[in-house]
Amino acid sequence: MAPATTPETWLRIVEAALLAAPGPLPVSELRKLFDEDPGPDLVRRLLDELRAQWFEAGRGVELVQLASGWRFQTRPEYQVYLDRLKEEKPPRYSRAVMETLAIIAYRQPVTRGDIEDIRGVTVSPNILKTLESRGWVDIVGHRDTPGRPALFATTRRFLDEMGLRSLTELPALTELEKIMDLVDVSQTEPAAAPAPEEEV
Amino acid sequence: MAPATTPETWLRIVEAALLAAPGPLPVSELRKLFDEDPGPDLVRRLLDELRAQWFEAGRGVELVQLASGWRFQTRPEYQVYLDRLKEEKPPRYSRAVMETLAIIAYRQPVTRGDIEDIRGVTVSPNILKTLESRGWVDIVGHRDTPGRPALFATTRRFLDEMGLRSLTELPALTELEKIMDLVDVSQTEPAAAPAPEEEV
Amino acid sequence: MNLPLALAPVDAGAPLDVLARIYGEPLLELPKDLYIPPDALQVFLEAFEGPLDLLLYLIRKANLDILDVPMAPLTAQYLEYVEAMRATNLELAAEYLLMAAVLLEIKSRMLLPRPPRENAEEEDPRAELVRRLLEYEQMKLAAARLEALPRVERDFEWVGVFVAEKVVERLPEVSLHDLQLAWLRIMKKARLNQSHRVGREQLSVREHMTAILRKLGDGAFVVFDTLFDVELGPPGLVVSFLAVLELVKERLVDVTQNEAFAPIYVKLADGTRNDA
Repeated sequence: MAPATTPETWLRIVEAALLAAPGPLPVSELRKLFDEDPGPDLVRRLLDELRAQWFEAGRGVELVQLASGWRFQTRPEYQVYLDRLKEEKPPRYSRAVMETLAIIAYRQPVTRGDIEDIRGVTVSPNILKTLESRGWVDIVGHRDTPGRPALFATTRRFLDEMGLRSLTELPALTELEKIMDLVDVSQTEPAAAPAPEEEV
Repeated sequence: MAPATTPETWLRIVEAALLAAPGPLPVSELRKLFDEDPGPDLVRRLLDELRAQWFEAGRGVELVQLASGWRFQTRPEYQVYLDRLKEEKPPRYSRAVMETLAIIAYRQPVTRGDIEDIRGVTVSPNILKTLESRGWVDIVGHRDTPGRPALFATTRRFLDEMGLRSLTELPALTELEKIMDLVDVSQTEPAAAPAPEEEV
Repeated sequence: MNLPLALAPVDAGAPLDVLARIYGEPLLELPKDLYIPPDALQVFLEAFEGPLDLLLYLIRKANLDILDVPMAPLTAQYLEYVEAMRATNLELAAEYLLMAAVLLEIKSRMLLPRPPRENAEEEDPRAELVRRLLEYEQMKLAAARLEALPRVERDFEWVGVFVAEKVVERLPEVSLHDLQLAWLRIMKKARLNQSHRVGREQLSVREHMTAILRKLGDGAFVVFDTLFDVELGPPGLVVSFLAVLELVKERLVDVTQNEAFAPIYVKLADGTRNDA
């Protein structure tokens, strides 16, 4: 028999669903848990309450909001212990890979040529393959120029795996020297602020 | 910075490891979590304590011991909620089962012969078995006619699961019956392909 | 793409203080005389992501103003590094040579007397290079910050507890509406057939018939009065009574009374018993 539905039970239902979910759960999904749709606001209040409960208990696991929904994850301070159970270390990425990722993240959508212009070196196809197979970037279209080069952008999974809710939460770019006097403004314009991610 | 290692922290480390583990963790694995091997007995005491904590909190997830180790898993009572997040549609009873149920509900107590008279087709024993094993109908007696056919009626459980206090709360049909004279029923119901008689 | 040596973390505030580690020893700065041991030269080359990276290093190292870079010393220094690398037959990416050409071209343009022109917005020959250096540096720092972001599997793990599924069987869901539709369908069919008269009877009577049959389930005689629950009130009692009459009519129960005013007993009709 299903547990009676009191607010405390609702919390436990949402908690169980989030603990067992194979991926982040958006509010729209969590609303389906209940006999009657409680609406988005009540679910958000439950999530806030749940996050507070876990935080106050000082657990090694926390409830976080990511780009594609809510998820429980272990706190970084505990990784030193959890690493001891691991067979293999997670991959480390070279500076070339990380610089390419940064350019795609901050300047998206970009072509391979754009990336090469910024880095000043050719970009090996392996670098893009590494990022694509990790599921962090994908091709979102083609630029309408000769050769129709592929346009790369970061994925929702990239945000999820970096613990971010949207591109606006990327670390701020460093304010470098004002170069407006020297060069044409249009060339130095930072990439347009990413559109706000649809709320989850 | 790693959390200081107090007994409370040990609990939290074991908890985080178990929550994040892809499968059951044996005690021998859990011992690896610590700077110094605490030995199997201490780890078992931590596991017992952790299980008790989760049990007392009345969560939808419990710590269980299996042959291959310890793991957190959802409690069976929560399955009904978690199922709602699944993509697949819940199974449905065939038209034959639904009509049989309706006849038993509205005309009880009835024999299989009564049901066949009303539906105009033979009623497979599987259909009645389906409803009996669901606990929605049972045999309340036998009619004193040749062959002593069983009399079927709906159960209290049927009322409970349909959210009714008594049969009188079944949807009244008089108004609808009037409308039915004007409108063809087959147009007002979702176009369900006629199910084969035996399907349940 | 992995470097054979661990590079020092690239930090926004301290660009490349430690260039590389050679046999565990940090290479903090390049030898002033530009003599670089062959091993270190390879490391030196791999420490940089390209000519822009090397140029940035030279500028930041010498604490030069990037917006007003003295092209002559910068170009000279850059060429010396490139030559040193070429001298040891290291495979040098073409971009390094291309950059050398760009630097020389800018330097020569800087030396030319500027033609007096009314257009005050004459572009500085260094502008494009400076723009590229600044943009690259910004992305290089952004990459370091991305690298520092907590990342799943490296800095934290996602929780996913086992779903205990096997216990619960998924049963079809039935709503009252489904039931109503099924009944309407039957009625419709019955009317079309015209061979059956399926009317609606008082459900409460039918409900009480079922209830009474359940009470008589074991086949024993039951005192008539006990079939009635006074708490139902007059309408309920009437319905219960109608239910008994209906059961008698359908010969589902037997009602007996030995003599007038004696207790009335009810029991299932002989053929009615469940266990018969």
